[in-house]
Amino acid sequence: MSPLLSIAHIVVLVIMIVAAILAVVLRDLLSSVIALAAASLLLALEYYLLHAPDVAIAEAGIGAALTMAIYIFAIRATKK
Amino acid sequence: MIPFISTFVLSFFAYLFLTASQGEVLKLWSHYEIFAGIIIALIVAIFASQVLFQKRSYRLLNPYKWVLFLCYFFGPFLHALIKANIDVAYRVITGKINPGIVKISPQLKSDAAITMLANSITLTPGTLSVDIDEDNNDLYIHWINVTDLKPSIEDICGNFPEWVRRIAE
Amino acid sequence: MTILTIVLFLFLLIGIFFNGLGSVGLLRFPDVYTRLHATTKCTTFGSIFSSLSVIIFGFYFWKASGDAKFGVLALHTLVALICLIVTNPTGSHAIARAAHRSGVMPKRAVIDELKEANLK
Amino acid sequence: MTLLLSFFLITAVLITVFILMPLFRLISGPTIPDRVIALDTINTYIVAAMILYGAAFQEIIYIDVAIVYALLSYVATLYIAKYIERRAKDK
Amino acid sequence: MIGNFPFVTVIILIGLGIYSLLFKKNLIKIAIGLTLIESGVNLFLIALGFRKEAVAPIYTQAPEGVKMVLPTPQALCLTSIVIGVATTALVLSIVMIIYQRYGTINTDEIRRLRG
Amino acid sequence: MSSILMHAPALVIALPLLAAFVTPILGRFNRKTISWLASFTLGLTLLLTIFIAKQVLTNGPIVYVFGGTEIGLTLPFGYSMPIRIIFQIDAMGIFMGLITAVVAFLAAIYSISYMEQHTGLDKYYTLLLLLATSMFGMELTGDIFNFFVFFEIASISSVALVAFRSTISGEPAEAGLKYMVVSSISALMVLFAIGLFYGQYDALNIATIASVMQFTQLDKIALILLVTVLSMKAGSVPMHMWTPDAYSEAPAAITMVLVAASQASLYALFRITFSLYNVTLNTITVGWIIIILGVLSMFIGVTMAIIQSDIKRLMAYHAISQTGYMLLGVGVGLAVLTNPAALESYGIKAMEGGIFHIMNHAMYKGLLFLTAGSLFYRTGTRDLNRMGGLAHNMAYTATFFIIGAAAIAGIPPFNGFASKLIIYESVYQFNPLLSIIAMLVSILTLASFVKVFHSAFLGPQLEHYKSVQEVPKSMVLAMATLACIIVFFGLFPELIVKHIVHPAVMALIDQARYTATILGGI
Amino acid sequence: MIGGMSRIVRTMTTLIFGFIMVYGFYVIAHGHLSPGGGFQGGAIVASAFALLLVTYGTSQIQSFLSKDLLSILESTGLVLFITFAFLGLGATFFYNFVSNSGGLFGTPSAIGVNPGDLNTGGTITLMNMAVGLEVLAALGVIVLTMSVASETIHKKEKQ
Amino acid sequence: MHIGLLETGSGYWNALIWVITAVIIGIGVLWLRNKGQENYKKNTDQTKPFLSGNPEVSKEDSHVGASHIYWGFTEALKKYYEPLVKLHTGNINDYSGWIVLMMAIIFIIVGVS
Amino acid sequence: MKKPVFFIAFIFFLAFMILVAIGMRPFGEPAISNMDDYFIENAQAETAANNVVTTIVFDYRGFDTLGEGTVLFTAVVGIVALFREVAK
Repeated sequence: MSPLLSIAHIVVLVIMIVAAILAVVLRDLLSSVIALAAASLLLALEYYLLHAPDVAIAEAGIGAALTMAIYIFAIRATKK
Repeated sequence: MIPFISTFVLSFFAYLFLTASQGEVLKLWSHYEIFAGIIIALIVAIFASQVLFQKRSYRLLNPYKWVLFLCYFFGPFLHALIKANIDVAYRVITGKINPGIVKISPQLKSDAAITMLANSITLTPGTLSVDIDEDNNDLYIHWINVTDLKPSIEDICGNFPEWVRRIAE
Repeated sequence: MTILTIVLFLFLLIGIFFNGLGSVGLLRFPDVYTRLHATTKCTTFGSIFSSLSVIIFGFYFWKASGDAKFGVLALHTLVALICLIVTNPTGSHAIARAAHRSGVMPKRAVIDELKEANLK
Repeated sequence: MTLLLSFFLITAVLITVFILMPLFRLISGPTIPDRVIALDTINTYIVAAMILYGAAFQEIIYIDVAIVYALLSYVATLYIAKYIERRAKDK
Repeated sequence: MIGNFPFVTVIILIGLGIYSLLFKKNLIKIAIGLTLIESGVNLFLIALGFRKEAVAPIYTQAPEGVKMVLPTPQALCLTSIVIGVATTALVLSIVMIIYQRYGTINTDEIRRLRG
Repeated sequence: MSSILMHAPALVIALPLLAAFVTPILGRFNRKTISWLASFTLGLTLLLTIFIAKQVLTNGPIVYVFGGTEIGLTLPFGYSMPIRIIFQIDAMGIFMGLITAVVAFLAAIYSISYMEQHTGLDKYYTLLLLLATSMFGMELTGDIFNFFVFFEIASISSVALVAFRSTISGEPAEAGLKYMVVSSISALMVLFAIGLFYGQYDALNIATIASVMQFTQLDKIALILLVTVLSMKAGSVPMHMWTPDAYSEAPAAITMVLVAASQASLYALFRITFSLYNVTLNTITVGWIIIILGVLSMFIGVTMAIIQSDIKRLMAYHAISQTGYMLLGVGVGLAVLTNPAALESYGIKAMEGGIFHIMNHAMYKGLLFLTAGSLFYRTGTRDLNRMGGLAHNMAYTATFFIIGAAAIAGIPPFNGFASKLIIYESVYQFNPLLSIIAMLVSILTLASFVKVFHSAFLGPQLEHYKSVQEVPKSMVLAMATLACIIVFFGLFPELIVKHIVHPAVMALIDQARYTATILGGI
Repeated sequence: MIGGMSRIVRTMTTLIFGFIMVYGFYVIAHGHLSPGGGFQGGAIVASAFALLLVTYGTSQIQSFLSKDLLSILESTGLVLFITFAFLGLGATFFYNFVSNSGGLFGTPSAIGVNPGDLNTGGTITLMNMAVGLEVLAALGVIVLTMSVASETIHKKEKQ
Repeated sequence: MHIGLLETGSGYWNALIWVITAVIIGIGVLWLRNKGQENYKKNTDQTKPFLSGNPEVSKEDSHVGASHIYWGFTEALKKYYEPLVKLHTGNINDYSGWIVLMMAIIFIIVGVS
Repeated sequence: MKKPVFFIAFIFFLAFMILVAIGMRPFGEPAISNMDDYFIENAQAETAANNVVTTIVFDYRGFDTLGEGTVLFTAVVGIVALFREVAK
């Protein structure tokens, strides 16, 4: 694996960790869901870099659009 | 019936565009590909025909307008796009902005036209379509460098409305 | 071959430059709308050029080697690019509208006609 | 050809590194729309990077992932935008 | 250069998810924690299947003469992703029902069943 | 043997699944038929299970390869590992399968009348069928990832069933949420452990992993994760808190199936420790961990049960307490696994007791939950403080309750006594203190059931329960079947122990045979 | 999600909705050749439904999609899937009885790197379609149900 | 007699013999009972319970509610029960916390040994 | 009162999970890959499909896929059952 790709892996993973931390620590639920979506996107990019396009498509379709949608439904229903 | 058939044809072409690789038909597709394309286009047509043509307007089915659209896209639009990016680059580097939200009335009727205009505006220099008045299709535009408090349409988007009217109305 | 290399190199350079610029604008600009300006225009433009280089690459080798897989590369990249061009400005519009309706006003604005307008 | 492929790879890695900048906006973003913009920017970068990686790896089929991304990130953006809009309306 | 960093990421993701489950009082945060654990485990599976200098295990128009990464973890991960979305949807539905009945989603107040 | 019956292991899974998929469509046209369809399918499954049990107990383990060119083929040419999903049915698996089949069938019969008034019946029966299927899958499979999938189906379907009555009040949803969160954690940890195995040995088949197991640091961690989460799903103290919530809020018939579902997790725990790790692990430590979990479960479960006033919650705490007996019995067997003399003299007996107790527990706890459900069906409350004098009106229910209570408390001619006696005597040789605690717990169990019997059935006929009648026939039928099974097991325990339980125990202990079934040779 | 979004978004959705569906079905049909398959394609089509839902709102969506149809489709998909599995019972459950048989989907595939043919893969192709049908319907039902429920609960809360 | 003979590790158990013994004892008890006096007069004070001369409580009042049974037991073990009941908080965070705690404890035990 | 206990337990949990990351074989170099090599070599000949992942999902491990579809089905049935009164 070339050093360039290693850099890409590390950057993607680090960003994903930061996004996941944001998803946990942010107070506003919507912000934390946005951070979760970002983490999911980067997770898919990492799958892509790990040569798993099948899983990347599944994560894109389910993580980006549908999980987002159902989280927003839940937040909307449970808002004070 | 027209919506169904036109959706079918459009989906079929979209499918063919996606699957072009090599085969017997025109050296690009295999027979099975064509067959699958027909079935998939049928399914999509059942679902999407009511969505795509709910206003029952078939103006955009005219191939002449598509050619016109391509001319527009590679002509004035691309030019404006490049200008826009240099403009933004300048503003990012210098930080000179003078923003404001202004209103324009392009007097366009159809949905497709106003959509195209709004997207063009978003991608062209210094402007960003923020909101739309659903009643008379007035656009509210965020202008990064307000030079005139009551701008004319030419100030904002040049001759785009003309092009759009020709293409989509 | 060399011309191709130079053209692709230039295109990629433009792509990198504008993509980076979009992010810088996102960090530097003061409010939501100006940030949207930067990101929508620059990242779309940068992505167009970087993808265009891939498309040119694909078509060139399709022509040169006759291998259909380069053609597929070009076509699919084109599809991805079209999707990007079509969805990006609309998404920006949706965000801008939502931001304005949720009460995020443009900073340092000289005029705000939308505030007075009473839309449904 | 290997030279071109390495160009693609370098560009792709650079674009991947650029994602760090929207990330700062995602962290600091004073309002929610700012965070949404950051998400949108990350999306665009990811699509661009995916196309370039696909070309660099010489794997044509990888581009399909980028198409899915370009299409579906739009859905996510719309959901957030609509939610923000309606939350403002309720108040 | 990269070492076992992907595995460390996996552990951090799982740890964040567990942290969210243990110390966050909002039910939606708990659902987010579950999603994070699930992402971590999926990434773990895929990272296990990775092989250096290899391409995806798909023969269609692949480069010639290259190794392929291990396909089984990808199949497992697909299954796991779909299971994950089903779980998330069910959890969030129950959260909605609970809000309708209890009027709150704070875990300290949702404990009619105790003792 | 006719050819279709050769596929019985697949049909056990496939038939209820097919019925579950068809039910939503059928439910649109005819609401009445679905309950009969479910009962019929589960009855058919019961017959198939009995058939497989006969096969397994006479001819040895059955292997079924999904997708292979022939049923018994396990190894591709030139490779020494199975690549497809394999059902590996040995005596232990089919022992659990029998319990599941009986319980699920009776739950369907009981539900015909019990759930009549509820809305969404088609969903109810679909979920019941899916839950039954997933339990079969967990018990029969020989593939660890396949186990995870069925584990997840079991979690999701049981959560949906626990929360099924949430249209009436909020508590079922609360119980469902708690159950869902803990079972999601456990499922994800199982998946993580699967990843650990896969990463080291590149195999997913339990027998294959067992044959190459080296007990490295990672295997140790996988063992910890699996033991913790599976004992949690089985409901052992101190991770038992979800159990009373979920058991008390689910519909009665479902509670009976949930007991069997948590026993399927218990089975998985035993399968992991015995078939997957066996002597490679530190048997004394892990055995003692399981014993301590068992003793804690027994004691805390029963003491918490005494102070409850909700009848189903009380019984749920008893379920925890009885799970402790099983953990105790099998834990003793695990602790002496490396000591052949001790294993011969009391280890096997202790395991027989523990495993026989699984079956007994499923039967009498099922019966008790069904009687609680009958009380709820007629009185509309689960609060013992408001009940009283119901023996006047519900004579059958009272009789069945006495049988169940006597069985759970270990009153001689019933089945609980037989298994408890084996546990007492064999555990006494291992460590007398544990045996004494077990006896004490048994006494406390009797005490708390005397309380239930007194406050629900005895006493004068209360004013507002004057018009209460006996429950409908299908419910009586289900309860009567269980009562007959209990009495039969109580009178002839040696038949069961010799023909079903002992082979099951030997199948657990003998890891070499388990791996040889798949890999051939020893 | 009762109301819709702005006119621009709605128009763009009408354009892009069909394309997402075509793309989803493309992913389903080419599951055995390119990355994708039943699950991924089904998820993409379900996302298209979600897009329609968000732009047009729950009240208008009823004219395009009905939940009953989707739930019937879901069961049908699974029944088809298990039927293909049952048809392999000549050998074993889940035996791939079509591949290399020379029928419609039974053409043997070329070994090694190749562009691939649509009519290979045996039951894999058929199962892809069945699973795709199931997943798109299932996720569609989830999104529809949750959106309606979310709106109802929200409205009740406001009163 | 092999039917019903269960080997229990260090002894034997036969339910049938137990049942037969129980039946024989029951017959004996019945026989004893039948030998008792039969000259009570129905519906007189002879059949009424005698509570040290106090008036008889009505049937509804004499029923002891479930939460009052074993009152003394729970009262005596209050020190045991109070922390135990307090542990069952019904809070989801605690539920998952216990799992993690048990994992940590088991890890320490297995790791040390 | 319980929070610090859980926090310490959480730290221990993280510590032993970190052992996984350290003790795992190096990233990208699987030591044993018998099963997967079998799939990669024989999938095309046995099932005539180019995508090995799909081959595994639908053929070699097709039964898992049935289970997965069932999970989704279960979740849908569960959600519809939960909202059966709300959504009317």
